[in-house]
Amino acid sequence: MADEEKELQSQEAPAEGSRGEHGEKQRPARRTRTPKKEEAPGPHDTLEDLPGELARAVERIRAGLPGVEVRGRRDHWLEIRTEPSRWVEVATFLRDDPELRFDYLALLTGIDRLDDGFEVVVHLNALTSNLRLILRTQVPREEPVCPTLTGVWPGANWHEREAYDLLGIRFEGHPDLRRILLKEDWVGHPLRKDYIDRRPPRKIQVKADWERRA
Amino acid sequence: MARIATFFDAVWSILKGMGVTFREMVRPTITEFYPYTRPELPDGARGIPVLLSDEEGNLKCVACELCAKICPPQIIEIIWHRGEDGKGKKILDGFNLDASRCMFCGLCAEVCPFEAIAMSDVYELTTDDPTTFVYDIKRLAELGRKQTTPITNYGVKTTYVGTEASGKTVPLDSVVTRPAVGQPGSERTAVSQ
Amino acid sequence: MQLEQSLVQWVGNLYAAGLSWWTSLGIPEWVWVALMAVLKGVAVLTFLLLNVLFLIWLERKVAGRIQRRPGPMHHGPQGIFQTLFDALKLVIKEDIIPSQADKWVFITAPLVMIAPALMIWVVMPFGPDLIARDLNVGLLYVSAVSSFSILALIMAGWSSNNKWSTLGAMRSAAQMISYEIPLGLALVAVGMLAGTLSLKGIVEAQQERTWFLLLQPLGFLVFIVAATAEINRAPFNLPEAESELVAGFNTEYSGFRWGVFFVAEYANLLFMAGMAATLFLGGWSGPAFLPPFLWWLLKTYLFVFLIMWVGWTLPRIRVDQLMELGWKFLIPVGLANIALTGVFVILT
Amino acid sequence: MATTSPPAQAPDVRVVPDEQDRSSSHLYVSMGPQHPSTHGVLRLKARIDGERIVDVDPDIGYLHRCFEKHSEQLTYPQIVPYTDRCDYLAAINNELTFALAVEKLLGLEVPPRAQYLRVITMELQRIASHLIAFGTFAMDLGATTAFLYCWRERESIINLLEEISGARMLFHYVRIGGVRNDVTDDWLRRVRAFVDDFISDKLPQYHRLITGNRLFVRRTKGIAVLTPEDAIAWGASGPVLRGSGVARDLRKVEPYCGIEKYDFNVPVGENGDVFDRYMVRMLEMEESAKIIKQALEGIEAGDVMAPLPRRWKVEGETYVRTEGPKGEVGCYLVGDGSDKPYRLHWRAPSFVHLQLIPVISKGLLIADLVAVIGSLDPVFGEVDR
Repeated sequence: MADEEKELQSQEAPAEGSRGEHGEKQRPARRTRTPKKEEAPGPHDTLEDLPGELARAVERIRAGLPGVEVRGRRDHWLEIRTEPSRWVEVATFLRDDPELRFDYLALLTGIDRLDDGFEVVVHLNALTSNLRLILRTQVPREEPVCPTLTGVWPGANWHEREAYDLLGIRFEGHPDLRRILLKEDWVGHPLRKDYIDRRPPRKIQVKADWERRA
Repeated sequence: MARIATFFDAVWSILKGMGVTFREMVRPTITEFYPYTRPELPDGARGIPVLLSDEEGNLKCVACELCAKICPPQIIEIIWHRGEDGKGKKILDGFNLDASRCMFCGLCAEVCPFEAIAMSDVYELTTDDPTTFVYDIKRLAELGRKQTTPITNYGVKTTYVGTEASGKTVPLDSVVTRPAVGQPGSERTAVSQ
Repeated sequence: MQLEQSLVQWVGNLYAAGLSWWTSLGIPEWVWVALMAVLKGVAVLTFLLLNVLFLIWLERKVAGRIQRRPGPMHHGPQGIFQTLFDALKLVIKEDIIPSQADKWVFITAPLVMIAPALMIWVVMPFGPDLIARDLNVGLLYVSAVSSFSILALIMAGWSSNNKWSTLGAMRSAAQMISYEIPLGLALVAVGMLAGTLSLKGIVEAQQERTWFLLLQPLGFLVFIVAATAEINRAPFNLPEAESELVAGFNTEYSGFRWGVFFVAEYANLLFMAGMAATLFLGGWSGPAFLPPFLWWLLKTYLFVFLIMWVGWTLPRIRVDQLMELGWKFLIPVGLANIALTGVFVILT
Repeated sequence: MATTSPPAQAPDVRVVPDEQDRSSSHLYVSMGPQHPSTHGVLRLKARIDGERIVDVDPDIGYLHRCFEKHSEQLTYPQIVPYTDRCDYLAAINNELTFALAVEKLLGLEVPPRAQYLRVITMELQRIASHLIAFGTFAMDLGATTAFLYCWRERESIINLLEEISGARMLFHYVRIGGVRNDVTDDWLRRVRAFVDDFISDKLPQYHRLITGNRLFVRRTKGIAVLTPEDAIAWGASGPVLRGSGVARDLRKVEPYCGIEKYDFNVPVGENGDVFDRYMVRMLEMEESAKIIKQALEGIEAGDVMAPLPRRWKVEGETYVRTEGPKGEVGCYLVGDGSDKPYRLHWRAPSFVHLQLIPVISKGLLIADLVAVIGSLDPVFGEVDR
């Protein structure tokens, strides 16, 4: 197991200039515009006066999880931001609390936030009350390790494998962390913003050889 | 006793199913004999994009490259130069389209402000030579000159017939044996007719 | 009726004349007999293969019509020569033997499959005189020979060195052994009723009384289900269930060898339909406006069509349900049928 | 024949051997990727004991084309045709999900007629997708004829949609801000005729042919039971979740396109077995037809496209989900204010459902495994994306 992890790590960060088949070459991160937050009121903005159900849920979360950042959004999604160290604790609370019961994991994915590391985003749903919640955490780019949620929602299994495969976030304690979409000997994680595809550029010059044929 | 009832139930269900299949068996078939009879395509069916010409037979394209920009797989290549010592209007030199990667989304035809490119009803692009998938300006214009209907839903119908009456499929190459772009007297069916 | 009898007489005369000419040449008589036996075999074989070609075409047509397709349409009127061209294609295809296969077993398996499929026709009565050999143990012969093909399937599945093939072979072994028994039980009841095991005798017994379909409804049911299972037709086509086992025992076969399997399957289908016609619908007997042979053909094709129709309607049944149906339903019913038949025979 | 392209390099083939324990009597079989009943390119590494399944490990990724990475380099209108290719059997639902996500971030109001057209096409597409699911499922169980009947009806739907969109499978009809083009009254009448015929003639035919068949029922009842608890915990959605008895339909829970105005039921299974999942799909087709009829009655004249902004400035993030035929189709979209998404994640229901195969197929027969795959109805365009 330890060897495997070492191997994984060596795959994570290939030496400078090393190249895989189509693999990434470590380069300074390509700067695209990082998303600016809260310029104009959008559907994702914080809602001050929450409707009763959401307000109750926020109260409940604040009471049960002291020190966790929680807010209600304008599109009626709750949002929690937490540390990776409290990840499983928060998730377990959200699932088991009799008033919240976030029993349905709709989506788990990651976003490459460049300098801010990787963001792991989980969209949860409470089937009984139809409360909706976004659970976020941020893991550093150098050491993208996040505890696994497979113990809380078994359905997180493949979502985490996919995030590992395409973004390189390692989920600690995952029962079966292998590549899922790419082949097993693929080098690099394509959804990272600094992943350079070494194949020929996308815009292939089309060459009509009609003249030659005629 | 219950077993026997189940048994007869099963037999009855099987007989019902056989009744369905028998009724379908005596009905006429619904198959089309494709190479011999061809489906009537609706207006605006999305086949390969073609370049349309105006009344004089000149291409309408002004090389604005909007289609090349919008094309999701980036398969349109437009070659042009400025006339009159590099200052005047753009003059279209070449227009290449890689049909092997075209996904027939129709965005090029929708985005064109001059209705110079439209989706045609040509969909039989099979060939034994992959290089012929690249359609150059001559072939696209030739296909476009066979336009028979006005542009509906960004698409046109053409007189293109991929199959002769004998049922032999004619390769698309043989379509392009006609005068090329802008030459007077080239055969065409005007939109207005 | 007259035509066929005169034809048979004419052939008989020809045979006798030929024999006398042959012995006048000074060659021993057994050579002539052997030669004629081969000729007879060739005649039956030709008839059989022509029928198989037609059957394959018919299957495709029936399936097509059921599914609102026309089926093959190109070669000949209504595509009647399609199978011929398919057969030609199969013959000239590359002969592939998987490198890891057990070569000789792999090559022999199709032959072992086709041999019983042809042998079994020896006892089939096409008409009152049109029978290759009227064995007095006809029914016994049928059940003995028809179980031969299990061997071929196991050989094919095993020698292919393919897991799916092996699974298919195991399935077919289990299936055929299970269904051999109810088939035998159904045959026993028919034999009891007719008082003979000769197929010709059974037909004649039906001419005296009535069709055994009316006297043996249970036996007929057991027979037709078991026969369908025996020849691996849908819904009992588990050994070659394409959506489960890819193609079962013949996954690795291609070209001519595969074609041989195919021909054997259809020959078996025709035989089982012919058996059903002979045992339960009075075989070649029928009103005189048609010759007996045509009556036989008509009844046989009725059953062929029935089997095809059922096959293209029903979903496949699962392997454990297949076993259940065989052991828990068909065998008890078959035994009960024998008991009932015994009572009936004693009473009448 | 001379080709201009350089000769292809020999691929670097490395065979990764499957872990095999040679000492046990279990047989390892690889079902797929070229197996006839894996609905595409699924590979199941199965460990079997006789015909009984001891363990299954689904192996996916054969169709992976990195759609999410690709969309980061495309503008929003350019992404729409690519979403078609996710669940290619329900293209309209995918377009709709993506369009809704972008509209939410842009704050676009979709005109009412476009809403109606979206509902009609979406439900037609749902019927088409369920027909394929039913047909291939029947085919996996060996009933080839039902499969062809399903294609017959699907052909009618495809012809209808081809008429308005120009394509037969990847329609590219629902756009950001509305739908591609308006439809004629004649088209609406023909949709009505199709739906009426489908409900009164075709669906009963399927039920007579397949649902009522005892062989079919015996092959599907009580097979691969998925308990409601498991279904929720594993994130199942759509007919799989409802087959287990959880009445969750995103059209009811999070209505979109004005679907809250329609009167329809959510069919729910009882036992969570293969038969229930199948039956939920069959009943859903009826409900879809009901929705289409109501939409055809309510449809009003008007624009079909909202005015789009000159410059695309999509900012913020959103997770929009719709009830696709396979389940919850989700689009997680992060915009950075440019005309290209910063991150797009596609939540594919089939991807989630494939996790269930090892959970529910232990101890079944190989023939049941085929039925299980059919009842989950995966589409590999969206599993692998």
